[in-house]
Amino acid sequence: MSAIATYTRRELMVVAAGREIHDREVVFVGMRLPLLGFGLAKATHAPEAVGLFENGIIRDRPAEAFIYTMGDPPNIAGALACVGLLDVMSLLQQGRVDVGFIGGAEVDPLGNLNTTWAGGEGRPVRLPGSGGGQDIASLAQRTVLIMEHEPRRFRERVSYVTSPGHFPGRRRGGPATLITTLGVFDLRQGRFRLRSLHPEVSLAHVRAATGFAVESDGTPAVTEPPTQEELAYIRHADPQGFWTGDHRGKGGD
Amino acid sequence: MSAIATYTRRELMVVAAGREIHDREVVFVGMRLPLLGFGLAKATHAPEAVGLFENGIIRDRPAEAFIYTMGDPPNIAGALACVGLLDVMSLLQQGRVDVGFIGGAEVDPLGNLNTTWAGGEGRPVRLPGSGGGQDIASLAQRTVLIMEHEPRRFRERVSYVTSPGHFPGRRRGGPATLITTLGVFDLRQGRFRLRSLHPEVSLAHVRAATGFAVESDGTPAVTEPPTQEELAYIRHADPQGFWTGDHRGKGGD
Amino acid sequence: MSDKRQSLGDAIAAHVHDADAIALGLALESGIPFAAVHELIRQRRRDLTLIGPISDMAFDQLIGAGCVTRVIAAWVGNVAGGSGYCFRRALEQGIPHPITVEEHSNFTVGLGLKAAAMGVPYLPTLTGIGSDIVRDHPRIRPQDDPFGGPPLLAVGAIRPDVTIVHTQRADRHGNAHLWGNLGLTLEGVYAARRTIVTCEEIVADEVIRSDPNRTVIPGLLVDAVVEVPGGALPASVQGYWRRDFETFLGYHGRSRTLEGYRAWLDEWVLGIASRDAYLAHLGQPALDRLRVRDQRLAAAANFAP
Amino acid sequence: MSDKRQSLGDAIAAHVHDADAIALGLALESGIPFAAVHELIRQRRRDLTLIGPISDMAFDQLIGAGCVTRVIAAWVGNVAGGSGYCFRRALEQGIPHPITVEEHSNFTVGLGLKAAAMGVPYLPTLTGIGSDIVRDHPRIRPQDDPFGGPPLLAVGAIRPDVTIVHTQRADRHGNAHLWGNLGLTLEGVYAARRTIVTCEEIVADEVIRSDPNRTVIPGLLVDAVVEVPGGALPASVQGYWRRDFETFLGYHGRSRTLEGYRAWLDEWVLGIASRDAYLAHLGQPALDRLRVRDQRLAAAANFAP
Repeated sequence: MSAIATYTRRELMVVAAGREIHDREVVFVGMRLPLLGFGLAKATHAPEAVGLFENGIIRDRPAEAFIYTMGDPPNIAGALACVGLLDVMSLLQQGRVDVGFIGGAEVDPLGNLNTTWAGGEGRPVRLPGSGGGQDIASLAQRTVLIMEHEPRRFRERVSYVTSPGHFPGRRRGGPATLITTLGVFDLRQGRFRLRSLHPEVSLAHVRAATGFAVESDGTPAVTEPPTQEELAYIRHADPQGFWTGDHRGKGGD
Repeated sequence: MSAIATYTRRELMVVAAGREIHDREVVFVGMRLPLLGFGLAKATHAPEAVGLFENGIIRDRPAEAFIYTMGDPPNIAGALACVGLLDVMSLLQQGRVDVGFIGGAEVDPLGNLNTTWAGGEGRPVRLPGSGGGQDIASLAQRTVLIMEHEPRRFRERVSYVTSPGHFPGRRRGGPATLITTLGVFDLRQGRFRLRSLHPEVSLAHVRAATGFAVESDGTPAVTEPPTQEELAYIRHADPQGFWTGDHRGKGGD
Repeated sequence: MSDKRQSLGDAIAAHVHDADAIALGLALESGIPFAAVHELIRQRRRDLTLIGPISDMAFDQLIGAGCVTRVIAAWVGNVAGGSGYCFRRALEQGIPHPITVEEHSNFTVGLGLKAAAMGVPYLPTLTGIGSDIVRDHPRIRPQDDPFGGPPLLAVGAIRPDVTIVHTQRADRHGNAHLWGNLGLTLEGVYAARRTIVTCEEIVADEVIRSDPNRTVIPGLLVDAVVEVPGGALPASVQGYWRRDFETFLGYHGRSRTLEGYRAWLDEWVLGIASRDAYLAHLGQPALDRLRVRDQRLAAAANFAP
Repeated sequence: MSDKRQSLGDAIAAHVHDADAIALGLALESGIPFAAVHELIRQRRRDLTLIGPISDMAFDQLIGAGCVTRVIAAWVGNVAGGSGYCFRRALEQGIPHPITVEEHSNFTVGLGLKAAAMGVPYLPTLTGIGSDIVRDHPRIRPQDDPFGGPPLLAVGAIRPDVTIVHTQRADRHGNAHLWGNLGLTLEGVYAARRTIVTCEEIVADEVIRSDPNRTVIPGLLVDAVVEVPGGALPASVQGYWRRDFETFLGYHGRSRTLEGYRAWLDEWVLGIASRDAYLAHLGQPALDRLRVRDQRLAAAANFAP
């Protein structure tokens, strides 16, 4: 895999996110990488997917220009509909959303995400909170989690469950896939299992970066690298590498 | 009172309805006579009253042209807002509506109205049903009832309570005033009491037309007849006498 | 999104089945999808449940034609005239066959649809306490306030199999602009398993996208979109058609007797192949009187990013 | 309706009191009424409760200025940057003083406002089951389904004393047109005891009446209407202003330290008398870059009767 120099980890994550969207699906789109993944899926294998944004925007095309937030004017211009937050949340609660994307500061093997209080051992750090994360985690038919893969973020038990993962009595959905900076994992039925390692990442590296046991069947697969077409889309959509540069862009924290 | 020949009973009822609206009030407006009463009140003593219609229209002026239903285009053109039915019902449920108007086929001394099944003695007659009547009766700060005054309609107990009157445990509002073809009655606190007789109507006439005892204090007052200004407004708003002619217009049933 | 354009006949055939629960007339007196109602009668749908707030005469016509066994509504009649005579004959005399009515107020039928739209089994309300409507009601039950306040009523979800709406314009994917009366349109569409949109005009995608706040009906909830100019007549459509009061009144008078209703139905529905034929039967002078030719345009709204 | 125009200073002085619960930022990232937020800081309101879904940096600024003791929100930070440092300092170190947070998700804060808007004590939901947010929550409780389904959660009503919104245009009575993001604007306005509308333009009554479907905020719910061009900057206003990303980012960087925050506040709020002065301080090149000059107008909608 000599291709590693030709794309960034984040570009690979965008590609992996896009592949989680099937054609004609209704997608609850987040910002950053999932937003790019949605646009990529639309441009390639899922041309009839529809995107919902929690502020009430419904789109079937990516925004015409680069956006920093889902409320930015280019995301409204040309939208199919601008409805209320409760209208899109109602569609989510009805079960009409096939897949939603969420991220967090901490994750555990059941797919619980913490975006509220982090750093259980040291001085606790207050994070911004749920936003729509709890709702997507509770109500989408399946969720795709996107995470930085670091030991302090991959914990046996998160210190606070902001967005619930798998738990007994869950009525619908739950985390299906976890895409990290190191690999892709299946989380279905509450079983955390390696699906693929990103190119040039070793299983030992993943195990060292994970605060709990990583299950894997035999020799792990390798995450399919981006195609030229996929990369071209991403670089058109994020020309400055704001979201997809290897060093997190100005929007990072 | 020689003025009786110069205006119709329905014109007098419109005037009585309009007088029930105070300035700056939020009014849940019905069709027919209350609609004209609202316009009359706006044009005279209540210029800052605001009208809500159950289909979601909010107006502070009468429709520009004659309307048969509240959904007619002249009631939409120039409206302040067209919102959803549940939005105006929510304002009603919050207690933000000062006064609502309702009618029915039967009424009893507690102000219960029946618009569902009539004619308890003979073959029952199916009426159209509640519409928004139950909601206005339940939720407005006060209601004004408008009725044809006939013995079969004024019953000791209505055969079906579509729009509830006074009952123990009522949390808000209830019928305040009943305007009929013969007089005006107070219904506050569940006491049915004559407020005024229309000109040239006798108390004996009212008693004969009412299926229960009519209470009155001393010599009844006489309903104040329409002024020339009031009549001019009504005849401008209903030039054909569609709602206010003495023989009920084509819209009658 | 895919292209969902169909003819009215095909849309009704594909998406409305016998025994379905159908919501229509959701904008109250305006925008009632009468063309679709008449197509339902011509296609002889049976055993339908009708759902709506006040149905004007659409429900009455369907009941008289024998399509209906159950009504979930707040008011059934003819708004300008009063009683619906087919509704009365069905309930008072079982003609053409008995039907049942689930009584509602405008608010409770709206809350039932809203509960389904929100994906919850019920919504709480204060309306109806003290009314006979809510007594032994199959879908309205007492419910405690978990925060210790006085008791409420819970209105159970009403989930239509199909909602049919008529709007001013839509794109071929079913994203529809609607203005004027909204009533319960949004709730009825979000609540339904399937939605058919009839509209005055199918327009280019870019027309709809130029004003996403006007899109009351997102195409992702729509199964078929049908261009039917005049498809709501005799009901009004803001900016397109005035209310055809004479037709409402004519129906009211003629439907007073069973024979009169049947003759009316033969003349205006069974003997009419399509909405175009209906408009032709109405005649040019009536169309000239009813069609809106004035322009009173909404103030400009700039969506430039 | 009466004339409700006021200056921003007078509107805040008259309608927002110490210890009030204030909802703002309801359209999420756009239309945040920053001019009103800065006026609240200048008028030294204290002991406020802030209500909103995601507040972008408006809540952070108010918390840092010592105006706030309680937050009812789903997310507090800086959307482009991440953490809100004043929020963190208040919760982690009690600077400038401790505050409490009633945790929500976007959906539950919306349902709380919607319950108040509807005039009911709570609304039922499925969201949050299994989350720590709803554990021992003061406003979210388990609730049975009276129709026998699985248990739900009940979200109690959230009733703001004041809701502040920024829209494109309004008439002098407060009837306001809003387009683009809606978020929870409608719910926040219907729920509130009082509402202040700031807007880009106060327009003639007939402009608003030309399009009643664009009137998201009916004037009967409004107590004051204030013309404040650019009153949402650095947030965007569709058709008027782009997002001023540099200001969000500058605040994010400078507020990382307490000293930096104080200097920022002095420069941009306390040392600034009015929104006009804010725009002047921003400078003409920035204004030229941010102001929308293109036109992309909504397709015509005819309201002629």
